[in-house]
Amino acid sequence: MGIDALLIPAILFFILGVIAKFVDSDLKFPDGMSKGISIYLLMAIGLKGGAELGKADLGIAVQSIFWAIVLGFVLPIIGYWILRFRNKIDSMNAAAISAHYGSVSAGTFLTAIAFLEASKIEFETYPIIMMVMMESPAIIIGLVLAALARKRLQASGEMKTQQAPETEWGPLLKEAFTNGSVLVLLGAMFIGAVVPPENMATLYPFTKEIFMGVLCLFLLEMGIVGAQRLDAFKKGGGAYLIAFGIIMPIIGGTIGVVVAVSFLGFTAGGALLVAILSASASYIAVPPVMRYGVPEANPSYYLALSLGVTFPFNVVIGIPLFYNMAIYYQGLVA
Amino acid sequence: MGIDALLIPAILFFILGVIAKFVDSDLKFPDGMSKGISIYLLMAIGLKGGAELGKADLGIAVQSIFWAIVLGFVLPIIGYWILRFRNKIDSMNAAAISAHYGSVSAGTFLTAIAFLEASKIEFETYPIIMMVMMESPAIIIGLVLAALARKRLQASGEMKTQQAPETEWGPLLKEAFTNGSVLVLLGAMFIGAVVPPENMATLYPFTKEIFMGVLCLFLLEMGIVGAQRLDAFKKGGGAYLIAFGIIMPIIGGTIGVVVAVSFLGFTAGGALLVAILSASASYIAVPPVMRYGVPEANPSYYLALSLGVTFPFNVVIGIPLFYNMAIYYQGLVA
Amino acid sequence: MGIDALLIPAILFFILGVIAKFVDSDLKFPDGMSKGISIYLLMAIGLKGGAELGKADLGIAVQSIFWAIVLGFVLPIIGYWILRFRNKIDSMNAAAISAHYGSVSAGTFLTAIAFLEASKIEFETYPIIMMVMMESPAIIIGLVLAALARKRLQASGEMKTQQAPETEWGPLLKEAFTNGSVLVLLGAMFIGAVVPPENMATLYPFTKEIFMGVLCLFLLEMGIVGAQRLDAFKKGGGAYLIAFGIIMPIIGGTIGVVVAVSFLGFTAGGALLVAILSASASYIAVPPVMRYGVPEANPSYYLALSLGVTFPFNVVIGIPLFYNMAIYYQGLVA
Amino acid sequence: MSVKGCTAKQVQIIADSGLEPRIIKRLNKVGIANYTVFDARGEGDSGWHSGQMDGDSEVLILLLLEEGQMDSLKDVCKHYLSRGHHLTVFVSNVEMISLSCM
Amino acid sequence: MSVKGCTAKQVQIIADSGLEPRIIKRLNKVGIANYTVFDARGEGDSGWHSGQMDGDSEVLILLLLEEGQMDSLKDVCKHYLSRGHHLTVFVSNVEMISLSCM
Amino acid sequence: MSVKGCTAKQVQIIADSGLEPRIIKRLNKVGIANYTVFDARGEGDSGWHSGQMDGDSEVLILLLLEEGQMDSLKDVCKHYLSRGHHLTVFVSNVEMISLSCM
Ligand SMILES: Nc1ncnc2c1ncn2[C@@H]1O[C@H](COP(=O)(O)O)[C@@H](O)[C@H]1O
Ligand SMILES: Nc1ncnc2c1ncn2[C@@H]1O[C@H](COP(=O)(O)O)[C@@H](O)[C@H]1O
Ligand SMILES: Nc1ncnc2c1ncn2[C@@H]1O[C@H](COP(=O)(O)O)[C@@H](O)[C@H]1O
Ligand code: NA
Ligand code: NA
Ligand code: NA
Repeated sequence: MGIDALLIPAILFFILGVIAKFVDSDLKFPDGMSKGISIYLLMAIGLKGGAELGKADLGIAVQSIFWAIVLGFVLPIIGYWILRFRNKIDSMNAAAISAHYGSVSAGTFLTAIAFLEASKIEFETYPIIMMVMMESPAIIIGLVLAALARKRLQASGEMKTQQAPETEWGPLLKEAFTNGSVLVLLGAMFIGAVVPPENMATLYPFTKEIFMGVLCLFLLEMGIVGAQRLDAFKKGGGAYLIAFGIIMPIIGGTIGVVVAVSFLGFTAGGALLVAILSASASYIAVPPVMRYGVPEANPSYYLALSLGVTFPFNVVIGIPLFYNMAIYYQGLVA
Repeated sequence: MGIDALLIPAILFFILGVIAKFVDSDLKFPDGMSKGISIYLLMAIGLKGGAELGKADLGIAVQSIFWAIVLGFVLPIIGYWILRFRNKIDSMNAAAISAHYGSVSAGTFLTAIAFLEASKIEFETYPIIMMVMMESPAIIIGLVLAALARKRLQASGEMKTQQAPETEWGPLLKEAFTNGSVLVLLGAMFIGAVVPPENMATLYPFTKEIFMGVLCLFLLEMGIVGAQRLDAFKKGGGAYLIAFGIIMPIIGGTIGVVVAVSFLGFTAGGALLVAILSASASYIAVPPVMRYGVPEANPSYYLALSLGVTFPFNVVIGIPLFYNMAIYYQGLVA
Repeated sequence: MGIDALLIPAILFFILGVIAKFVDSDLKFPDGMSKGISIYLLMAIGLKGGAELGKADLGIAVQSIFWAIVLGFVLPIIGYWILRFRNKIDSMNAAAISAHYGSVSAGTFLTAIAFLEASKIEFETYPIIMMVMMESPAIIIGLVLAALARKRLQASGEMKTQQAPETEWGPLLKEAFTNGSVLVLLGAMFIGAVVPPENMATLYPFTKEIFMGVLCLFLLEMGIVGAQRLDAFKKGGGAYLIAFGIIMPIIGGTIGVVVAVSFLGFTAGGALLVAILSASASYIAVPPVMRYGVPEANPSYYLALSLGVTFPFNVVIGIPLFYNMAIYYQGLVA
Repeated sequence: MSVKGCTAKQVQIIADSGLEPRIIKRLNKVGIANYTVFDARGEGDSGWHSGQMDGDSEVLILLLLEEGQMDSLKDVCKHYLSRGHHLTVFVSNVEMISLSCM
Repeated sequence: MSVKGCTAKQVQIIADSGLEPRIIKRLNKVGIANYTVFDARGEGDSGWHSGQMDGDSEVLILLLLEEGQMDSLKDVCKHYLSRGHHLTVFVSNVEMISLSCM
Repeated sequence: MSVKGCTAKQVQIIADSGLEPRIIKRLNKVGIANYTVFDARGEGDSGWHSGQMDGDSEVLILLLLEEGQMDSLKDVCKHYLSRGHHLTVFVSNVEMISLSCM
């Protein structure tokens, strides 16, 4: 399974991108390309999720959403707690980083789907709904953690009151719910759910058939971008952070497997997807909000972690790992 | 029919884009993306039109072209006359704006085709040829109206002769016929007509199958761009202009229906397409020419009108309206 | 055959691009578009080559690679010799230009494949492997020729030692092997070879089915870019260079036909592809290396030649010419 | 309102692209309505903006201001800088070329 | 021709992107052959250029000129400005760093 | 390190985009870590950079430097210029707007 997983084109293209960076190749995507492909991928996955939603069991759907929100709130708190352990990472950076881990990476999620489809493994589609639901809670928790930390720092005199940005709750909360990727996902899901299947079918050549190919191109770019990000650790002793970027997805993925199997009754395929939602860290929706809402944190850290460490870890190791974990855990609880 | 029309994915994605802007989302397409998609759409529709041209009845084709040119000349004059009514809009802005309404919006036209295909309604393909023919006359009329107005203003002393740009007829006329969108449309149409069908077929997965999906992506972007444009009216009392942006397409569409049914003998489907050609306002080919040829006019006005008012009106209301109008009128004259 | 070749959509779109430039149209692709499409084309052709490699005869594959490397080393030397004939072109420009002709143009190669597929002519796929092999040797020879010329100029006192850039062999050689297009081609080829066919199939709608359509869009852009480049000759008497841009591909193509038929035993289809590899000049991989490695040369010359002269020559005349040459030569040696 | 005089202050603001709409709204409120924006990438004390993704791009906002507008500008900058946002702002003097200044 | 001296006039022209080829052709005619162009978006008295579509983008043309070329430049600007086109043009002094100026 | 003082040298370097990573690496070595980059196209004595393809684009690198860093900068420029590379480099003075300079 381990080696098999690596023979999935999407993952190989990701590795190609990483290699390109390590041999210091001049391979570079034009500026707008990955932004454009991201919108396409979100649109495609949203439409797919919406179409499935029509056939969904309302009970399980509601439970999935419930657990998605729980994960979105709980994971960043766990992350924060680990980062703050023995004061390793200052509280503002810890708040900003952990928000990323409560949210999700659509790219990783789609790679997991590619893995399941290539391996002809069945999976539930409720995780697509869960993905939409997990973007916002983590953002809110991240902002709350930062606001609390700021209060503490002010009280202790470490931060001057004048310096301290008041959290502009209104605009930031709004942003948690209206940022581009949430909107495209939600909108496409709604469209996928209300449009009659015959009308939908004309979109499939674009949204389904060429999907895997486009994903490969995207992962090639993500490989380059992710590997580039690692440079950020050269400057400061990032050992603790790098360890976090590997341990946190393992914890998240494990929790995801348990939730999916024990509480939602998913198959191993569906459990992998929930695990990946939990294990992955956002690199599109959350960074802009944290930049604005927690300007004290260093964006290099959270971008390097989510793109340079956790993304590659999940794509190359996490996906087969969590799938095997799900099978093992299913055996355990059965 | 009204609600049904709204269940066409392309239109729903347009509305999603409008919503994105109104909730002030940060959703943004990369800079080159809509330019690139525009070229693709023009290429695809041109090839389709060209392939049909081979099978076309020469008599009807010639008549269609004749009427396209007539519409291209007459519509801007009607528009100018309405805008100048009681001196509401100054003559330079009136000239520039009305040129846009004599020309066409390929995006609206393609949405109308999506509507017909989703509703399984037959339609003639002559309107694709008409679309190419309607770009240039309106530009010429707009420049002529501006030149006449300039003469009048100079005669009355309202504009200093030194200030007044002489219309550089040569380059501007050339531009009316060689601007990018006319060229891609004409070129693709020619290619579609001369290449043997077997050779054409290898292009269809790109130009036909993924077409509807790409159109959805395009309309999502157009929704954002259109809604953004409305801000232009916040600054100056645009009530009269906004009213024009709705009344003018209704007049144009009605004339289009009459021409299509009474003079060209088209079905309701084909009549919808002629109506949309007449009702829609250019936002790609005409603005650059007017910027250069009528620098006295304010680009905010014509872009806000064609993108912010008339495009959404046609996509959401105009398409079902004109289709029903065509059916009603056919009953009337039958 | 001549006229038939022109009825291939890809070639017609190229001509449309050339026309657009000559009528001075404002048609322009957004900045990143052709860069993005290039990556797509290299990925698609690499995957195709890799998939074929699995079925390849190892003996012929090794021979193909051998001859590719020979051509990559020999062609730039021939080119250099012609350019230096009677001292027409100074040695630094001659070195830089000839490196382009030893390398290959993927766009021309793909157009040749489009020609063969449209004409339903069989062809060997070994040339795809040859293409990858031909990028680097030419770059090395170009740098060596420049370094030798520099030594000579210094010895003769025409170039001050202080002025003369030492060739940074390390980084430049690395670049010859790690530049973006080599890497995407090699990587995709590797992926195409190792991934089991069932897993590959999900990529085909993207990499195979829409391929021809994307190629048309690319050639439209290349037509514009190529024609624009011709302006460079307006400034200096480029007659000798323009002649070179036509004679060199004829020489290269002829050598390619001989190698393919006599040494590799290819059919006329495969021979056309080898001829085009030999006849075409790089415009993606080589220019950046020459800019950096031979800064004394004028980039206008090599870009104008490869994009403005040789690319159009090959696409419009070279492809049918070399195909007929291959058939004729096969008759001769049979 | 465009610059009226024949000299102006050329202000350049480098900021995360997410700040662009916010800064422009705030400039508008203090009466600075005209601006030009360029996409950029770069590196500073707060790390590297690759320009490859939405949360990772920056912009340069160019403003031509009259001397009298500089205080308003400084207020806007102070608003962001005092909240810890990373703005790199610098000013120089330029001469305008316009019909009335030739 | 590149700047010869060790100081130069840095001229910046903001214009609708449709004017770019025209301005450059006209600059060429008066002997100004070297230029650098940046894509831009922005807002001015003539409304908003979103940069999203072809008819709705603008550019900044950067020119390094010798003092003696300024008159030619002004002629080109006057040509457009007097016809009502929206050019925003401003000038400052720069020092060149080149082998001969170090 | 960001500019500390309230005035700075604004250095602009126009170069082939292939030189961008090389120049930045070399600037880093001499202690110039902060920079901003813009994509550009243009024409010079070495021909036309259309900006349409990878080997045919250029960039403007903007540096805000302290007076004391100018010598390091000049060394980096000399390295490239003396090897025949086409760098167009020019410098002007700017005032910084920052919390400590207001
Ligand atoms: N000294 C400098 N020269 C040029 N650009 C700078 C400089 N300092 C900061 N910047 C730009 O401003 C952004 C934010 O800087 P910082 O606040 O230092 O993180 C960077 O990403 C750079 O693009
Ligand atoms: N004061 C200013 N500061 C910065 N950019 C300006 C200013 N005024 C005009 N511009 C730019 O010049 C373009 C045309 O300006 P206008 O002629 O005022 O419409 C605008 O879209 C801006 O990009
Ligand atoms: N006088 C100038 N004004 C503006 N940009 C210039 C000038 N000279 C050179 N450049 C820029 O620098 C690049 C290289 O110039 P060159 O070394 O003359 O080939 C050109 O492509 C232009 O983008
Ligand atoms: Na997560
Ligand atoms: Na119309
Ligand atoms: Na060759």
